[in-house]
Parts: sequence; C-alpha cells; structure tokens
Amino acid sequence: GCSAGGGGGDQGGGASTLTIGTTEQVTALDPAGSYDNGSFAVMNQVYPFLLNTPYGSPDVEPDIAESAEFTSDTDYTVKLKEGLKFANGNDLTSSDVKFTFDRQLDIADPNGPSSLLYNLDSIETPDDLTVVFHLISPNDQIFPQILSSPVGPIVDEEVFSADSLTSDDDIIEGKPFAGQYTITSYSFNELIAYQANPDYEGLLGPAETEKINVKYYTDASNLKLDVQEGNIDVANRTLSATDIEDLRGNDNVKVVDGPGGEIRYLVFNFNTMPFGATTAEADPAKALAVRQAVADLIDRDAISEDVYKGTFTPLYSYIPAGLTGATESLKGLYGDGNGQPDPDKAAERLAAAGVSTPLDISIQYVAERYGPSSSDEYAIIKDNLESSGLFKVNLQSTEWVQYSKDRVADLYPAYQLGWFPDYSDADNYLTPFFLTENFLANHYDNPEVNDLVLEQATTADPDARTALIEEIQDKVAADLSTIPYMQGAQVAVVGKDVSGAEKTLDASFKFRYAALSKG
Amino acid sequence: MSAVDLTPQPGTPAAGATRPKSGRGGFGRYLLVRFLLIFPTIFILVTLVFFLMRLTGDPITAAQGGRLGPAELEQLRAAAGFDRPVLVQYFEYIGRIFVLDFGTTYTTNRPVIEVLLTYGPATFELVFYSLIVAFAVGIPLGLRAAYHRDKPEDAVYRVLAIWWYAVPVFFAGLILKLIFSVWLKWFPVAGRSSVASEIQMQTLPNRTGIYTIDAILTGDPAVIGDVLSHVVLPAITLGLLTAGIFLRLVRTNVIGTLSTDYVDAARSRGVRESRLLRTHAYRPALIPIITVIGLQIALLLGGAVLTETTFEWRGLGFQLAEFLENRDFIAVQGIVALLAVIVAVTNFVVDIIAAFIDPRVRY
Amino acid sequence: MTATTPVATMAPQKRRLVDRLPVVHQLRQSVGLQRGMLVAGLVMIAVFVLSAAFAPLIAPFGFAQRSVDGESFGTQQPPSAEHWFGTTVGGYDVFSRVIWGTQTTLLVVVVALVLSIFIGVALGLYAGYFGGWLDRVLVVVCDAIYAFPSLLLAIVLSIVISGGQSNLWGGVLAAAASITVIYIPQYFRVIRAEVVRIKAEAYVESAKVLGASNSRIIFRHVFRNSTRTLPLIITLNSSEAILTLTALGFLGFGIEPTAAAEWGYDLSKAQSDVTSGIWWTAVFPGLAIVFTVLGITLVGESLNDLADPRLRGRRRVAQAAGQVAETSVVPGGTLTAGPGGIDGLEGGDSIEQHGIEVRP
Amino acid sequence: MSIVSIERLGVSFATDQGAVKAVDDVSLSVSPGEVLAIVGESGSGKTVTAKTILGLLPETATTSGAVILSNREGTREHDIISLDAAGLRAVRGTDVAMVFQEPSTALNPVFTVGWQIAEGLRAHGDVSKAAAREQAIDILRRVGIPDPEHRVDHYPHQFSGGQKQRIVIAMALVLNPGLIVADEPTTALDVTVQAEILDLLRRCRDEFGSAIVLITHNMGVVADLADRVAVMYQGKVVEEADARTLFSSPKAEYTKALLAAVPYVGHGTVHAAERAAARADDWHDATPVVQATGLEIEYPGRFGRAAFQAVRGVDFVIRPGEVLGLVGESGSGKTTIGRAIAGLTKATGGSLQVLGHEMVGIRERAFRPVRSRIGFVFQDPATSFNPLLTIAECVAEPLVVHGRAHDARAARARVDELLEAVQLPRAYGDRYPHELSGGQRQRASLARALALEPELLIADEPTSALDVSVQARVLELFAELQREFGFASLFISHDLAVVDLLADRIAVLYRGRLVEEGTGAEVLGAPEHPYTQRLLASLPVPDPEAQAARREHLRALKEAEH
Ligand SMILES: Nc1ncnc2c1ncn2[C@@H]1O[C@H](COP(=O)(O)OP(=O)(O)OP(=O)(O)O)[C@@H](O)[C@H]1O
Ligand SMILES: Nc1ncnc2c1ncn2[C@@H]1O[C@H](COP(=O)(O)OP(=O)(O)OP(=O)(O)O)[C@@H](O)[C@H]1O
Ligand SMILES: [Mg+2]
Ligand SMILES: [Mg+2]
Repeated sequence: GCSAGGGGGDQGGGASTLTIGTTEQVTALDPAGSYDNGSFAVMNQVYPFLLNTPYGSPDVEPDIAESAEFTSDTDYTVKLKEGLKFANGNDLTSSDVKFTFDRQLDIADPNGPSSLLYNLDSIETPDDLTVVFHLISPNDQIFPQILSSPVGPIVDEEVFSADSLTSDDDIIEGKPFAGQYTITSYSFNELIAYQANPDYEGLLGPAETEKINVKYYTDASNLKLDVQEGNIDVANRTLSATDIEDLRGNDNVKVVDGPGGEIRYLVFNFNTMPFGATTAEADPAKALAVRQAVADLIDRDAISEDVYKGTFTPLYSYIPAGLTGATESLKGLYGDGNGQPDPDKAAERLAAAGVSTPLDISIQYVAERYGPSSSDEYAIIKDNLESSGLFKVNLQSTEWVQYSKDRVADLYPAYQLGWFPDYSDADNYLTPFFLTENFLANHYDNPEVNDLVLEQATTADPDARTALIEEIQDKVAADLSTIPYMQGAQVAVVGKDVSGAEKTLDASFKFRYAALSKG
Repeated sequence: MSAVDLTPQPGTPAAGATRPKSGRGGFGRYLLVRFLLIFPTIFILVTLVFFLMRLTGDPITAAQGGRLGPAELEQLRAAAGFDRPVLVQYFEYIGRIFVLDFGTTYTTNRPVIEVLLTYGPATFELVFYSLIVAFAVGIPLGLRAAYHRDKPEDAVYRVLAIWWYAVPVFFAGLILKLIFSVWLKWFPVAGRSSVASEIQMQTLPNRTGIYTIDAILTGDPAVIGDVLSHVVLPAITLGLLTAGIFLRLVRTNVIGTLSTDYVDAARSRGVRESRLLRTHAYRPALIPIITVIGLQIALLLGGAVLTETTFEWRGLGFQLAEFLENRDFIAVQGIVALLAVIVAVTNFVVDIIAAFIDPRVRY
Repeated sequence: MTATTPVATMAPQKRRLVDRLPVVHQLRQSVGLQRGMLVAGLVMIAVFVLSAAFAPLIAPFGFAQRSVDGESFGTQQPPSAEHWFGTTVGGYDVFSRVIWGTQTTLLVVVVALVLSIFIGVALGLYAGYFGGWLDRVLVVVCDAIYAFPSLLLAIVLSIVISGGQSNLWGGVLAAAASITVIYIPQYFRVIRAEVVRIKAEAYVESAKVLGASNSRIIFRHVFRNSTRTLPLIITLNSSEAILTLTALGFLGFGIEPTAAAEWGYDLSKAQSDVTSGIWWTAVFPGLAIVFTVLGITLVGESLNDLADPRLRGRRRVAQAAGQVAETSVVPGGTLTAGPGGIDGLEGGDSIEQHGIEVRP
Repeated sequence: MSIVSIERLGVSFATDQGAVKAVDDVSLSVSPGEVLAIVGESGSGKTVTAKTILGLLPETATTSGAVILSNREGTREHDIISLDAAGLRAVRGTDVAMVFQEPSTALNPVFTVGWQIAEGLRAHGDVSKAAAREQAIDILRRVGIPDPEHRVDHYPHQFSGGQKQRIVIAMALVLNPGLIVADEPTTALDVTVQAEILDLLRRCRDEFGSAIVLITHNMGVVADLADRVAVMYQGKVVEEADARTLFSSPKAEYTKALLAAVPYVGHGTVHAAERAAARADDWHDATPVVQATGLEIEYPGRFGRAAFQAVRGVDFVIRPGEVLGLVGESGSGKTTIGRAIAGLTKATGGSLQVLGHEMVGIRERAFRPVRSRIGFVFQDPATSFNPLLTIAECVAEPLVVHGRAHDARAARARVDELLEAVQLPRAYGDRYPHELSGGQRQRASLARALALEPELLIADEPTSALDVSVQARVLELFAELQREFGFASLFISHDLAVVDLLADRIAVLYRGRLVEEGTGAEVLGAPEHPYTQRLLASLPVPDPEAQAARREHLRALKEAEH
C-alpha cells in the first residue's frame, strides 16, 4: 500500500536492478586515502586489480593482467592485457599502474594502506603494457597477494592527483573506473548506484545484474527490517546474530553463509601477564601454564552458539579454516583434545607449574569495535575461567582509541583483538603477529618462529610453503602468544529470488556485486 | 538532549534582570552586544573541544590501532604533526580559523565546510518537521491542560508529556517503526528517501540537501510523497519528545498569566473564558515560553543524535558522534563551531521574536 | 492567648519542623489530583529506591549470573517460572538485571547530583555575589557549554575521565561526571540568578549595613535562601541523568555488563531482539527507565506546582459561612498581636516559607 | 432603588492553613450616582466584598448570601452569587465595572491600550473594529489622555502611572455601567497624581452618573470623594454612615480609633518646637553627623547607556540627636540619599561626610568599622529579615558581626532587652519573620537597627507598608526611642504628615534636587517652592469640609500654574 519505502528492487527496470544494504561505512573512494572494509568493498566493484582472487578460491590470479610472475628474485613483472580502458575513455596503461603505486608511497596517508607496500622498492615501465616491480627482499610470495589488497586498485593518472588525495566528487566526475561496475550516482554513505561496466574483461567476467544500488545503514535493525520487508534485496554485513537467526526462519529471505576471514583472539602480554617478565614473580614456565590453562578452559562452542548463533564458528588455530595451510593446532593441545574445555586438565597444569589458585587475572575487551556481542563473548569467557575455580577474572571493557593506546603501552595483561585480513593468504595471519617486531607488541619473541615466518614468505614452492605454515602454527600453539578462538562467517541475507550470493561469499572475503542476480 | 526547563532561566535574555527596560537605542545596542557574544562563545567552545579532543587520542590510533604496532603508529602520528606541542597545534588551528579555514577532515578527507553543508540541511530538516509536530501538539494541549488544570484531562496530558520525554528516543523509534512500518506498512522503516527518489534527486544540478525542497525541485509528485513519508516517523519521535517539553512549559506559564490582574481585569469586562485563555493569557505567557523554546531548538540541532541514528538520518549530530569516535579533531571542531553559531544565532533570533511579542522591549 | 505563654512560642516551632522537611511539607499541602500525582511519583521513587537498597534480597540471581548450579540459563528464553522476565541475548536473567539496574541508576544519579550541585552552587554563589569579570567569564563559558550537544559532551568526557573504561566505578563515574559537567552550567545559572536577586533583597542589604563580612553574608544570608529552586532542578536533572546514562549505554559507552546492570545498556543490546519478536529483553528495562523517570518527574512537577501559590490547588471549603473560625483579621494596631494571626496576609509573599519558588 | 444590594454576604477561602473566613454577614447597598466608600484596615474584607460584586472570586472561595445587581436603567436584576458563567460575563462590563488598585498590573503589557478598551466593547456586542476604536479614542479623551488619536495605539508601559490609572478607569467607563467598583484606585500613586484621579472619579459620578464603590484605607480620600462610608473590621461592617456624620461623630470603637490614628499635617510642629527649645545653645556648632555639600549620585547606565543622575547637588546637614525628615514624590531620590549615607550606593560627586568619613570614593574596608555606628530601618519590614533566621537571630546579627557577642545564643540577653525596648514580648524572638505581623516586624527591625546604639539612624519609609493604625503605633515608638537613645536620624517618607510628626527639620526633594528645607513650621506652614505648595495642597485631609475647601485651593493653584 503506502509503503513508498526503500523499494528500488521493483522499480526501474525489473530484474536488472538490485538493491543491497549494508551497515559498513565508506571513508573515501581514493584508494590512497582509505584502509577499511567499507571503502574497500566499493573499490572492489569499480577499480581494476592487476591480480585478483577468482570466485571460490583464496589464491590470486591475473585480473586485468595478461600474466604476472617473478622474472628475477626481486623483480615481479606484470603484463597488462591490451586495449584496457577506463570508463571515461582514458587508456589504462603501465603508466597508470606505476602512477598508482608511486602515489600511494608518495602520499603515504595515515588513513591509507601504503604500509602494505613495505617490500616495494621501485617500478619500471619498459612499455605500455609491462610493469616491473622491483622488490626489496627477494622471492616475496606475498607480493602478488598485496596487489589484490586495498593498496592494489589501479587508478587513472589523468583523474587522480599524484601527491594528494583526490576527493570523492572529483572521482565520481572523472569516472576512472575499470572494474566490473562504474558508479553513476553517489551520495556519501547514503547511496551508491552502480552500472555494469561493459568494458571490463578481467578475471571475474561480466556482471550478472545491470544496475546495483547500495544503501548505507547506520543501524543494523533498520537493515534487518528492510530486508525482511523486501525493501532491499540483499543485506550484507553486518546483521546481529539474533537478526540472522530470526531471518533464517523467515520464508521471504534466504540466509547465505560463507567462510569468513575475520578472527577473534585473546592476546597475552608476555611482560605483564601473571608471572610475566616484568612482574614481581616473573616465571616463564608459570606464565605458560597460565596461558595453557586459559586455553584449556575457553568453551568455543558456547560462544559460537549462545552468542553468535553460528555466525561465528570455533577457531582452533591462527589461520582460519578455508585458507591454504590452515590447521587445528590448538584442538589437540588444549582442552579435552576435541575442542571442548577441560577444567581438570587446566587445574593439573597450574598445579604442576606451582601456580596457586584461584589466580587473579585482568582481561580487557573493546566495547563496540568488534560488534555488539563482545560483551557477551567475554561474559562467557569470564564464566568459563571462573567456574573452574582457577581464576578470578577482572573483566573490563574500554573504548577503542584508548584501548589501542593502552594495549601497546603494556597496560593490559590479556586482551581481546580481532583481525580482518588485507588479502586472503595465511601470511597475513602470521607475519603481523609472530615476528619479533609485531603489531601486537606483546613481547612474544621466539627466534625460531621468527625465522620460519620469514622463510615461508619467500618459499616459492607451494607445498613446502604450506608445510612451513603448518609448522609455525604448531609452534605458536605451543607458546600461546595468543589464543585464537572464533572465526567469523560471511553472512548475506538475500530475497527469495536472488541468486549468486553463494558464489561470492568465498575465501577471497570480497563481496562482489557482479555475482548477484535476481529473478 | 537537555533538561526540560519549565522555568525561564533567569540568566536568559528574556528575564527582566538582563533586559533593558525601555528606551530606544538601548535595545539595538543590547542586540549588538548579544550578537558580539556569539564570537567568544564559539571561541570558548572550539578551545574547549580542541583540548578535550587531544586528551582522547588521535585519528591515527583510531583508524590503525588494530593493525599497526606502536612504532609505526608513532611514525604516522609524527608525519601528521600530532607529536608537536599541543599549544603549537592549537595556535595553528586558531590561526586558520581566523581566515575561516576550517580544514579538511582526517578520516574522510573532505573539507569541513562541505561536511557542514551536507549534514546541516539534514538536521535542519529533521528539526524543522519535529518542531511542527512539537508546536502542533505541545501548544494546544498545553493550553488545554492549563485551562482544565487539576482536572483529569490535565493529568492525562501531563502524564503523556512526561511519558514522551521519559521513553528513550531509540526505543520509542523502534516501537514506532515496528507498528507503522512493519505491521501497518504506512511508512518506510528509515532513511530520508527511497533509492529511486534519491537517484532522481541526485540528477538535480544544484541540490540543496533539504530533501523536501529537492523533491519539489524534481517536480515529481511521487518523489515528494516519498520524501514526506520518510519524514513522518522521525518527526513524530523527536517531535513528541519536544512536544512534551512545550506542553509543560505552556501549561505552567499560562496558568501563571491566568492568575494575573490583567486577566482578571479583562474578565471583569466580560471577555469570554476561551478568549481569555487564547489571547489575554497566552500572548504574555509566550515571552518566557519563546525563550525556553529557543534554547530547546538550539539543543535539538545538536541533540538529535539518537533520532538520527535510529532513523538513518545522517545529520550533524550523528555525524559528530561518528567523527568523535574516529577522533577526527578537525571535523569535530568544525561541527561544534557551527553548532555554537547556530545556538547563538537562535538565541539572538529568539530575543528579537520575544521583543516583537513584548512591546516593553521593542519600544 | 498571649504571646508569652509557652504554647504560643511552641506552636510555630512545631510547624517549623514539618515545614523544613521539603517533600513532607508539600505533601501535606497538596490536595486532589495534585496530591495524587505527587503521591504517585513518591511511590514510584520509593519503589525505585527500595529496589536499589534491597536488590540482593529481591533479585533471584546476580546481575552477571548466567547459570545456576552449572546449568546455563540459556539465551533469549521467554518469561517463565524461573525467569519471570525471560533471559537476555547474553544469557542473563532479565528480572534480576532490572532489579540490580536500580542500584547503578541510583548511584549515577546520586554521584552526578552531588558533584554538580557542589560545584554548580559554589560557582553560582561566587559569581552571583561578587560579579565582576570572573562572573562574566563564567556566564559565557557556561552558555558555551550549554551550546554543546550534551550527549556528545558526555561521550567526550566519559572518554577523558575514565579512559573509556567501563568497570562499575569507571562507568558510573564517567557517566556521572559527564552529566555533572552538563548540569553545572544549569545549577550555576539558577543559583547565580537567585543570588543576584537575593543580593538586592533588603535583608542582604541590611546585613551589609551591619558591616557583616562577605563570607558571612554569603553563607548565612545568601546561600540558604538561594537554594529554593534546587528540589525542582534536582528532579529534572535526575531524570536527565538517567536518560543520559541510557543514551551513553546505547552509544556503547555504557557500563560493562559483568560490572553492573544498566538499563540503557540492556535496552540497546535488545534492539535487534525486538525486531525478531523477542520483546521481553527490551520491554522490561525500557519500562524501568520510563517508570523511574516518570516518578521523578511527577514529583518534580508537583513540587513546582505546589511551590507556586498560583499553581497550587487547595481543598475546597464546603460550607460557606458560619463554621469557619475568624482567622481572617489582622489585629493591626495592638502591640500584642496574637501569634500567627497574620500568617500569609501581608505582602502576599508567604511563599517565603516554602521550599521552592518558581515563577513562570 | 439601589444599583447593587449586598445581603448577608459571607465568603470563605480554602488556604494552606485551612479555611479562612474573609467576609462575614455583610449587608450593603449603593444607590445610583452615589459614592460609597468602604474603609477598614488591611485584610478586613474590603477587596473580597468588592470582587464579589463582579463574581470575580477565585475558585478557592465559597460564598453565601446574595448580591443583587441592577443595570443603570433598573430594568433587570441578577443575583451574582447564583449566576452562571455566561450570565456573569454578560453583566460584567455592562452593569458593573472594576478599577484595579495597581494600574500597571491591571493592563496587559503586550496589547495596545486601544485594543484592550475595544476588547471590552467587542465582548458585549457586534461592534466593528473601526467603531470600537472610535469609542476607545473618545473615552480616552474624556478621561483626560492628551492626543488620544495617537496614544490609542500605545502600549501600557508607554504611559505614566497616573495615565495608566486613567486608562483603567476609561476601560471601566466605556460601556457606561451603572456601577464602578474602584479598589484602592490611588494607593499606588503619588499624592499629586492621586488628586487628579480623585477628580476624575468625581467626574465619573457627576458626568456619567455612575455609582461608585470606592475602597480605600486613606481617610483623606474618603473625605474627598465619598457620600457614604462603610467601615469594615474583621470581615464585618461595624459602622455605616453618611461621610460627614462619620467624621464628625464616629460611633464604633474601631472607627474612632481609626480616625484618631490618622496623622494630620501640623500636628508635629508644636512638638518640634519643644525639642528645639530644649537643645543646648552650642548645639548648632556641634560637628554634624552627616553633612552633604553638592552631593551628586549617579547610577551607571547599562549596556553603555548614559548614567542616570538620581541626586543632583544636594546640601544638608544632620546634627547629633536631630531628626531630618526627607520628603518628595516617588523617584525623587530619597532612598538613594539614604543608601549613600549607609554606604550601600556610591556617592559620585560633591561631598558627603558621614560620622567624619568622606563617602565619595571611600572603600568598603575603610567604612566597615563605621557601620556599627549607623542603624538602618528598611521600608519593607517583610523583606528586610532573612526568612530563614529567627527574629532573635536577626536582631543578634549586628552584635555578632561586630564582636559584641560570640553567637546569637550568647547575645540573647541583650536581644531580649532590645525586643522589650521596642515593646515586643521576648518570646517573639523565637519566631520566624513571617510569623509576625507587619507592625511587629517593623518593631523588630527597629530593635535590630538600635542594637549597637548607633549615633545615626536611617529610616527609609519605615511605615509606608503599614496600616494607618499600625503606623501610628510604630511612629509613636520611634519618637519614644529617639528621645531615649538620642540618635540623629534621617527619616524618609513621602507622607508629609508622617514626617511632620517626627522631624525637627524637613527637606523636600524634587527630581533629585533639594527644593526646600526648614523646620516643620516653615516648610509646611509657609511653603515657598511651588512644588511644596502643590504637594501640600494635594494631600487630602480626613475631614470632608476642610477637604472641600482645600480642593478649591488646589484648583486655584493649578490654574495659576497654567
Ligand atoms: N484568594 C484568597 N485566598 C485565601 N484568602 C484570601 C484570598 N483573598 C483574600 N483572602 C483573605 O480574605 C481576607 C480579606 O481580604 P481582602 O483582600 O478583602 O482585604 P482588604 O480589606 O482588601 O485588605 P487590603 O487593605 O490589604 O487590601 C484576608 O484575610 C485575606 O487574607
Ligand atoms: N539601581 C538603580 N539603577 C538605576 N537607577 C536607579 C536605581 N535605583 C534607583 N534608580 C533611579 O533613581 C531615581 C531615584 O530613586 P529612589 O529610589 O532614590 O527614589 P525614591 O525617592 O526613594 O522613590 P520612592 O518614593 O518610590 O521610594 C529613580 O528615578 C530611580 O528610577
Ligand atoms: Mg484590598
Ligand atoms: Mg524609596
């Protein structure tokens, strides 16, 4: 009747238009000025990548490139396809590619992803179709992945500024798009209208649906109501677990799941945790026993079911399932060996190490950063630890920015973090975490692990590399620098008549609108 | 949100103490002083916000704290100049303010002026419609309550007024959505327009950002209807909250004037009771009412955060909260400065309106 | 009756005691609907305060309790015999959390009020009495703070004050302190305005003429007389404190659920429940908020009405003539005027004796 | 036939303290064209009786008896008490109209006076806007508002107090009602303005033929205007008589007491002469307690407006033990001078010596010790006491402040003495200010002012808030105390008769200037300045015959001025 609302799905050309809703936020359309999921989601639709992950696989292949390979230890050479053009008619040549990465490094915006180019030394363009990346350290197996990461979208040198960020308006006006879609109408964080790009001839193939509208929400319950009422066709990121569970029972919509790259883990600060290096009763063995006891006690199933209704699944290793090289190293080592908690084992461990119980331990989590369920998640962990009688938990939550400052200032003995990958390779779950110099700054330092991590990154043979990755996981699982416990699933809720969501909810963790179709 | 001040604040301009009694020129001068007071207000607020914000962290930590280690963060902070002494940063900022350069937001890399021009109209529109609701509901009911004071009818209105005020906005909004959008399907769930209308309005050469006007500019009745239907629920949610405040304000003040000698005098001349209420008692009561309402409007502008969040209404309040969360100093300072200007200007305008109602000030 | 009898001197003192108890006095004055509303409000406040005081006895479970005897409550269970109001998405007992929530709310309200009253009143007294540049600066600063959206100020402050931490005291203090900063300007304004008015009152001038020092004038003459509007503002600000706390909880600056029960936090967590047909997790904390704010506001409004002789209703005199004693007369000229004979007649300003006065 | 007849009226109010009976069994009647004055002390039920005639009592009132109101022609009659709302509305304004006491509060500040007059007309019939405006202009002219065509569009605050009262009267007259009820129509006005309004009311009766119920406690006004007088006391009419009869031979005890309490100009002259005679020879050479030479006092302008000069070049002295009476119309600067002497307002020019200290430019700190030598009695006894302190604490305050006692308790003995000195039983010390009557409070105020046995007492209209009879008692007491303690005093009042009673010398202030100064006999007996003359002539005396003569004199004086 009067529900003039939302619609779009039924208007403007029947099945050729699809409306997607999301609660993610865009910060900027310039790839040099944003490094967040919301912005990257847009870039994935409209910008071309040299390499990209095909549907259904986490591994990268040439996208707008003809070929890409190491031509020497430190030279990675990419050949572009011929006749590439931006939607504005400009040619896409090697010069644009060089421009893209040079400007990332030149601008090095604090909000940008330029830090991902840590291994790029310089770029050479022998001809219009050839790009040679000179790398700093040799045999970097990650570099191809980096080219598909947020730092990888290729931009038009005639539209973008070389030394400063380009505004959204200029980008929309300049149409420097060469991905599966172009943007036809843009209102910041309210609505983006996409139109399929007929000139895209890359890896992913043409778009299924001619027009896509993406509506941005601030409040998940509105997103939920709109998809439930059929006002939008697809709801992607992020509905609450309750909403998803409710929608699973709704006949008007389908809930589609896929593997997720997002993980949750508990970090221990090796200096300040109980018996840590700088505490009065420093004792590495006791500290390890404490970490192990905690690992023994966490009830992953309870968190997964009670809090996340299955939208997060138990994680027993550092690398999420679905990625090449993922193991379940912690499963056998801790708890009852089957992924269930085991208080008796924890008690034994602590007793054996001579730790008197109950032990006071402070755990911090961050209030809203990782979704509204963190508090429930940690209520369960607190429950797990305390009901064993071994721990007395002082649980606190802290606002994000303060949290970020405090955690690296050694203020938190044990704390929550989450990780969303930049690219879908196991390396992205190892290098940042377990090198001696890592972003956690939790004073975990195992030279052996350090060397192994460096080694896998430069091992060209895939099997050898996988073996190394598995070994690293086992080693870290024994040390317990962190305890990983949850892996997110990608969930999209789509209307009955919408198909294709299954296809794009893959281990690339890139939601591609082009896969969706209706009718 | 703000306190429901039923009492005219003696410190506000309408109170006799600070208002010049009469005398031409005095009023003009007074207005000038009031106008000039806008500047220290902005200055104080911006200063306050500047230093408070520096205490809360920086945008770089906010954005990258979950990915980068301390050394890298420090490097980025230094590159952005946040490691310099706060006073240096402060004077630099103030210096730029003086040439009306409000800067560019850190997180979204947009000129603050543009942010204000994008979100200001949204908030303005929401507040405008809420005020219509608030006036349409609050004032007549307030008058009725005053007239039937201490009768059951009065009690009903008063409890209603308090109820509107006591229910948290986000909760009330949710319930309204469930009833009117999900069950009855009368109004859309949230947002400012449907996708189709939004796209149509996007094509306008010079958008105002006030959707009602934009919709009229498109000349398409469907778009106009669509935009208006999106306004209803948020306007009611925020409007009723405000209506509750107005109702109580009107009631108290009108009861006050109803017992004055001049109302008695009018009564002694045989003036009808209803006319006594609507004219003789209401008009003088308006003076304190207007003052508080003015403050209320000013507060609404910045205080509609919850309504804006609940109804996907990207306005200044919501955006401010977002920028705050990201520690986008520049954006926060810019928006706060704008709010300060709006508050000061509203108060200023209210003074002029009050003066038009109160001849003692005008002449 | 002569003035020298003990009875005569006792009489006013007796009434004084009752007069001095603000709410009791007003309760006695009120009639009809006004009394009904005041009583309703007081009852609601009493329920609230009693729940807070006896929460450990009333609540069947702890606020952070998720299981009993190792048996987990289950999440989002509908109301049942064990869980009267059902359980939340976090697996807590809603009824227990609603009850325990009264403690948190009360704590926040009390801390916020105490802080803002002390600071606001002190500043208002000082600025109002001495005036001068400090006064002007304070007025402008307070006006400026007034212009800042209060909820956002609360957010900034909760970050600054507690470093964004949300244990019980961190959360309570942050919420309370941020509310404090918002209300200091209000107390400041009101007290200052009262002080400016009182400063011009003849009794302050007479103290000045006597040569009393400033501090003596402020404390003995100005301070106590300038606090008449406080009860009303206190009730208004208590409601505001509750709503601000709720909103902070909603925006994610609330108190950690294992540290304390907080309605706003529970309500915001229940947002998605409501749209999924799980009504009990939202409705009960929501009603608790409404109930408490309603109670406090009813009392505040009633006090406001009762304080103003023009707004105050009075019991109708049923019988017109005859029975009523002749108290109506001022025994003017005689030196031995009967005690209490002229109560409330002269000057029409008998409001002096009541707790508060609010002129509309 | 009578235009209104009140029969056995009783009125009770519901109050916080329970029921209060305001009017008890009152019967009165007024004939067409007659002026009935109702007098009686404060709270005796005058206003309530008058409001009953219009059915204007608040909801808290209950009434018994009957009030039969007829229209001018005598063609219809209504019992106001039993009339319904519509009926009341119909008679209000047409049959009976009211003139309120405070003209400034009886006019709605946000509407023009023309609109407000027209409002009454339009409430009673189909009058066009233009016609209503015409009538409004006409009536304004007839009550003596100059330039009514123009002034009709002005707002109330643009008129002076006297003009406002004329407008209020115009509103009452515009529908030509048979009866006008005027409740203390001149109390808020200066004597000179009062005389004009009384003239206007007289014209109302003579020209419009309206009957008037005039409520007042000023016997002079009664003598000036009334045909018949009803005296109320404690809610009852204790005496009703023809005006002349009442003044010449009052019957009721209360009436007698009332008349006796009214001060007459000239009564104090003898007494002042006695005192002058009793003074020592070298008294004239004693250092004055206060000496003002060319004293100027300015109030700073707000928002940069020019400063307002309230006192312009005033010279006077007060010698030890002398009472200087200061009179003048409202706003002439009397209070300002008093405050300057007490150091409450800064003297800005000329010189003001107080107890040997130059007040121009003095610092508060330097002046504070001197304060113990000065007492101050405020105009309004109700507000000059801290409502939260007991009388004893208030009176002890000066003793404590100046270190004569440690706290109020320690000072209690002295306080009791003081209270008894002002003839208040000591038990009153335990009461709160609002628990005392006005007269008692004023006495307590005196006690406080005298606590430190000051050399100088400033009394700013100490009796103007009081009833005549109470006023008489306080003045008597003041005189007694002055004799006993021998302080010098500045006695401020606008009432010539009051000043005359107490003062050794009288100074007349007019628009911030001292226009005349001398002994009572000089100033009142043979006034030189035209203003003093007019002031004196405007003062109605409580004697109908004498007042008739004075009225003629005043008219002559005015004509001479023109
Ligand atoms: N609205 C009211 N409620 C309660 N008592 C009232 C009310 N109006 C008048 N009274 C009481 O009725 C009595 C008579 O009051 P009224 O106003 O008639 O006195 P009055 O003779 O006019 O005195 P004054 O000379 O002071 O004006 C007084 O005791 C007064 O307190
Ligand atoms: N605080 C003030 N600021 C500015 N002007 C003032 C102030 N106080 C009094 N005035 C003005 O100074 C003049 C003298 O006032 P003052 O109070 O001395 O008069 P008064 O003779 O005592 O009159 P009244 O008989 O009405 O008490 C008046 O015009 C008054 O308006
Ligand atoms: Mg009276
Ligand atoms: Mg005076």
